[in-house]
Amino acid sequence: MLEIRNLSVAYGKIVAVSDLSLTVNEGEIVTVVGGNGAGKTTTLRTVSGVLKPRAGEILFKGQSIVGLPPEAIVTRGISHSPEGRMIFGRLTITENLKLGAYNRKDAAGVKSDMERMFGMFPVLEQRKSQRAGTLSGGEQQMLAIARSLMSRPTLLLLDEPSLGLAPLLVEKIFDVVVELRNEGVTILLVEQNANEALRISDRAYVLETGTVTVEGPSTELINDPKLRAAYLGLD
Amino acid sequence: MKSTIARKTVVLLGGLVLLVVLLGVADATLNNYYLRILQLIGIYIVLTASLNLTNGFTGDFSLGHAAFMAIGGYTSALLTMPLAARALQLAELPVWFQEFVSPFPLATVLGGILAALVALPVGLVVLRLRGHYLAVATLGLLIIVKSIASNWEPVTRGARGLSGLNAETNLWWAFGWAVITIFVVWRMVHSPFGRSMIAVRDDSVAAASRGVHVFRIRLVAFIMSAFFGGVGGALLAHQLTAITPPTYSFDLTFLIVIMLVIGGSGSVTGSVIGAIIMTILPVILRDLERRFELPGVSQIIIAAALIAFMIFRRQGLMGNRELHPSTWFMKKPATPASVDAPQQ
Amino acid sequence: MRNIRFMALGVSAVMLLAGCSAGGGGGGGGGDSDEIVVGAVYSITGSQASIDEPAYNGFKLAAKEINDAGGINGKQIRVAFSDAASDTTTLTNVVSELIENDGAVALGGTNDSTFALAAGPIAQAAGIPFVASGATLPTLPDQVGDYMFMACYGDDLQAQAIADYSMEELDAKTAWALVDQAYDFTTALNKFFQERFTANGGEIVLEDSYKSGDTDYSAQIARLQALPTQPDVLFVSAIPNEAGIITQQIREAGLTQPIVSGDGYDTPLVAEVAGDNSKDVYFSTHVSLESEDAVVQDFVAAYTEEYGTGPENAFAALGYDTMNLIADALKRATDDTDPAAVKDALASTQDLVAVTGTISYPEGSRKPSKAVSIMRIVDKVTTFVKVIEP
Amino acid sequence: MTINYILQQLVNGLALGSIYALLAIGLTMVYGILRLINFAHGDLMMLGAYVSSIFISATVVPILLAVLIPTLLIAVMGLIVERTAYKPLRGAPEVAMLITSLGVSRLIQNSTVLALSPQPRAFSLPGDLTKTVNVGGIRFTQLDVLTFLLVIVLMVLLTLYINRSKTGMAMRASSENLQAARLIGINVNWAIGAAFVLGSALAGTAGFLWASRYGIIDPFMGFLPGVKAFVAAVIGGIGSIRGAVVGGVLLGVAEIGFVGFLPPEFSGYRDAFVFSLLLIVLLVRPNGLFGASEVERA
Repeated sequence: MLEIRNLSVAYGKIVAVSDLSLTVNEGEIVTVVGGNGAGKTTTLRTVSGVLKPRAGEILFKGQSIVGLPPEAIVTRGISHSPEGRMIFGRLTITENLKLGAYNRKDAAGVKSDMERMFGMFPVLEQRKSQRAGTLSGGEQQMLAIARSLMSRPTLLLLDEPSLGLAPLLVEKIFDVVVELRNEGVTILLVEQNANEALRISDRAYVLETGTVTVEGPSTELINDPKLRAAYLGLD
Repeated sequence: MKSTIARKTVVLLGGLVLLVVLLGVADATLNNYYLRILQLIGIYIVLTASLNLTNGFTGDFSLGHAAFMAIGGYTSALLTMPLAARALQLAELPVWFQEFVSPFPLATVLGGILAALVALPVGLVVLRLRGHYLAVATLGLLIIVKSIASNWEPVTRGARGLSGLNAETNLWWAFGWAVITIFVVWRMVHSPFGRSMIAVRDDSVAAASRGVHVFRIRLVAFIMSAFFGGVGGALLAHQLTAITPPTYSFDLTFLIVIMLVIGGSGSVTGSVIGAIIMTILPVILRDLERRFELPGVSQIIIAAALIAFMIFRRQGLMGNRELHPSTWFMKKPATPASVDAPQQ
Repeated sequence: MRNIRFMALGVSAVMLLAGCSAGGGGGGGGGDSDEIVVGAVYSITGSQASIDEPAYNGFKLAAKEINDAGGINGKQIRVAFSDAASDTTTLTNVVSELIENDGAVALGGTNDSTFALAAGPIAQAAGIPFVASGATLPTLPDQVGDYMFMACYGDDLQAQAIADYSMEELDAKTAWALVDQAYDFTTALNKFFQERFTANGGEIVLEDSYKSGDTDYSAQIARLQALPTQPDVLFVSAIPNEAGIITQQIREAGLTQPIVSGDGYDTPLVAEVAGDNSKDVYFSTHVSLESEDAVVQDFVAAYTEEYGTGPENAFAALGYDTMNLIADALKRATDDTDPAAVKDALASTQDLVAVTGTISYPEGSRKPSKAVSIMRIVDKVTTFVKVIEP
Repeated sequence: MTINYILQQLVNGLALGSIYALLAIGLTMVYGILRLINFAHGDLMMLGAYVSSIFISATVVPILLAVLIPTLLIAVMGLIVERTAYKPLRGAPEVAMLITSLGVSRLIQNSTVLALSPQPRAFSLPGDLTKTVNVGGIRFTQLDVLTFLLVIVLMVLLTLYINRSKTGMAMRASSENLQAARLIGINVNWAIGAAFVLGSALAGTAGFLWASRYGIIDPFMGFLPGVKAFVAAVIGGIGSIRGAVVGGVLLGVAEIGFVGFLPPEFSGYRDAFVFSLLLIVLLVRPNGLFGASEVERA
């Protein structure tokens, strides 16, 4: 579904991603793990069109999406739930969700999706006309995910969904991710919390200084003692 | 290491001697018109390099430089005004004032000091702001200072301004102060203090967390900038010999900002280059206007060039780098030119 | 500190540039024996443009007429000009350039006293005579020196003229004064008006102020209307840009007293901006362009032919007279290439018939004693009322 | 000081403040999204006044066209300025945009001087709109009343537009977090363009109103009102339409009040007073009257 080939991205003279290749197949959950500055977020932002690559290809459903503006990429079915959630705190929860469907023309579909989101995250419905800034961290994360689902993506890019959340909420978020996959959404997940992420994902990539160093099925990676020590914070 | 220092000193002294020789030659051979332009270059170097302390190094974008120039200009003009002119213009001032004429150098320094003294309370207030709000607040300061100059009749003579000053500003004063300004700014920037300034500019929260006294750094930079702004204003007053409130207008602030931006905020040598270019360019353009009888075109060209600069080379000609001519002449580029320049 | 060297490089670059343009600059110097270079110092851009541009046009027109008539002593006049851009720094550079690079033997220009005070000392130091067109500060020649002359009368004369007219012809005993704090000219006019008005037994009931660029005078006018008794005349010391709008706002407020002012009101903008409200306005100025005097009519005709529009205001006439004053002195000078001789000739100008009145410099004075014209605006039309001799 | 005098000065202040408000709305929308103090905003108003002056001189054209045409043309002009000068600077430091807008301001002023003339022009509106009416001793013109009503109507309509419409929602989202807005697929250039078009259109209208009220136009007339309108926007709370209107009206009333209620000697300090007011507001209540409660990012 998503194929990244030999991608390089730089901020001015600082190279953030170099020669990175990565594939996500339909229906998979793929996890990308790696330390700070490994290039995980940069990769996601390049896929969603906010950053322009210096070199390399990004194919989505077989077609190149390099150079397309972010809104065109959303229309094609990729949705990005950014790191730090980036919900619009001064807008209401309903407005946040509507904006997620900004490029959709089918009013009825948007309305039913909104109901679906409220069904999935009942807390959002209870507070739907309140400002999003009043939500707790976990609720904001749910809103961010719900917002990115409002564009009816076939591929969801999830950047650090568990960041800063209490363990109980982390659990809940990962349950949601699995549920989404069961509904047919393909997911590319970037996580610091690699242990949890690997547990629910099919395959995984390890990024180091902008390039892939290890890849394989999550079950293999989770048992690799070297990786466990280096990235999973387990001993 | 020791030889490097010695070499630096030699280059420094050599440069100064060369400058003195060149200025001497210029003084002896050029007519008054070209000397005026050269003096302006010196004055604008003082103003641009000093504005760089705030706008370039601590990242406090001020639009109020002309306010400090006005304070320095008016102060020095009052101090040096010949007694005859005083009797005519400032009869309302007290008797002691009618008797004391200050020498020009002293008046220049006092003008700078008064500007710095004003900058202290002003800085305590406006530096609580940052970014755009600071820019508009300092623009407000300029308008307030100009209002005072326009209305404080007994001292500033309002719209009539102060005239009949002696034309004290010459090449030596203009470039003497330019050298002093560059020296002081360079020393400030290339010191622990300077590194703190840059840390404040790049990330004031991080700087504060490392124990940098952010506010104090910004305040000191603001005051130093004001001091040399005042000095520059005094030099300008004694070149023009007549000053009125519009002399220190927003246009002047804007010109200095353009010089700074074109040279490269964050580079001391950039300030020098910017000042030179933006003094000479309008002169050349005015010459073209004359020849082709297209008045006003130079303003349009300068405005368009500024926009183009911001779009295509917003770091200015020099960016954060510095020119180190010593490395050119000694063919020893052992250290990269930007080694002690601020890091972005 | 190593960049000192760089500065030196910059300096030498400037010197190179200076050398080039000095060598290449248009035929530089007054050494050319078949032409006389006269410098014109005007701002045709910026805030001064609305009065300086007509003056510069008048200046050029006079030079053209002189050249068409065979020039001076067989030589043609070349007007050297560079835009002073309403900026003191540019102005002083221009004055210096005209003297040093163009070799001007005399300079004329500026309609603003503060600019004249910055330009004059440069000419004085270089020993080049400077004739101020419309800078009306009475003490200007004394403040600058013996090379400074005025083509116009001083503000004292025109302020006294309109003050006298207000009291004698309009029967004014009380006056309101509104003054623009932003200009030397307006503050001086106000001072001289009030001195004369009160010296002759009148009373200024309220002085109010504004700053050029303000466009809203409603607060000042409301304060005037709140006065217990209304003054007999409204004295407005304004520059042309604001004359019309102030008149408009005063009349719109329902005030009907005569408005009196100086040559700042000598602008078509009063009639254009105030429209039907431009009535009962009296002002003193340098010349009535409606005058039936042949000198005036010839000037108006020539100006109209040259520029396709009539003289915008009296400053056009002052620019014209400035050039003619200089030309007259060049003719009489013992040596028309020697600025000092031109200065002496200027100082001895007697009974020169000019558009703005006959110009003579009294012994030891470089300020002409000229007649002042009083004009009246009624229903958009400006008419000549009378001449007040000094 | 009679009650009449106080009311008269209040009316004068409202009339001036309404025009500030109109300008401030545009500035606040643009600043809200781009963090740009558009110094060229006042110059757009000047252009609007000049465009308008072409149409009032032809008596056949009804006054409505003299308002609508500059409004539309200046809206386009604003978009052109945005696309050519500001768009290439997306992501640049805010100071770069500020300097650019100063350059744009100069460019517009001096191009007008070169293309037309530096001479001020009369602008007199035919008809009764600018004729004074006297109601119980208080004088104002019909135009003053219309301006004030227009500002109130526009405030309501724009607030509705910003709060209810999809583009309005996108503008609010963009002003809160440009990055996030792009990520979720909002065409932020569209939102920014919309802010410029709306704001510039109002500047065009303000040009007509300013010129009609004061009867004279010149190429430099816009800069100071533009800066003062920014002051008004800051007083009201940047980013808020309601704040811009309230700030504009307050500033107008305060400015007139300063001149009208203090002794005449202080009149010359009018602009100094305006900026002192700005400093006080910035220091005491940096978010203005209706500004967002969050800590300002500036």
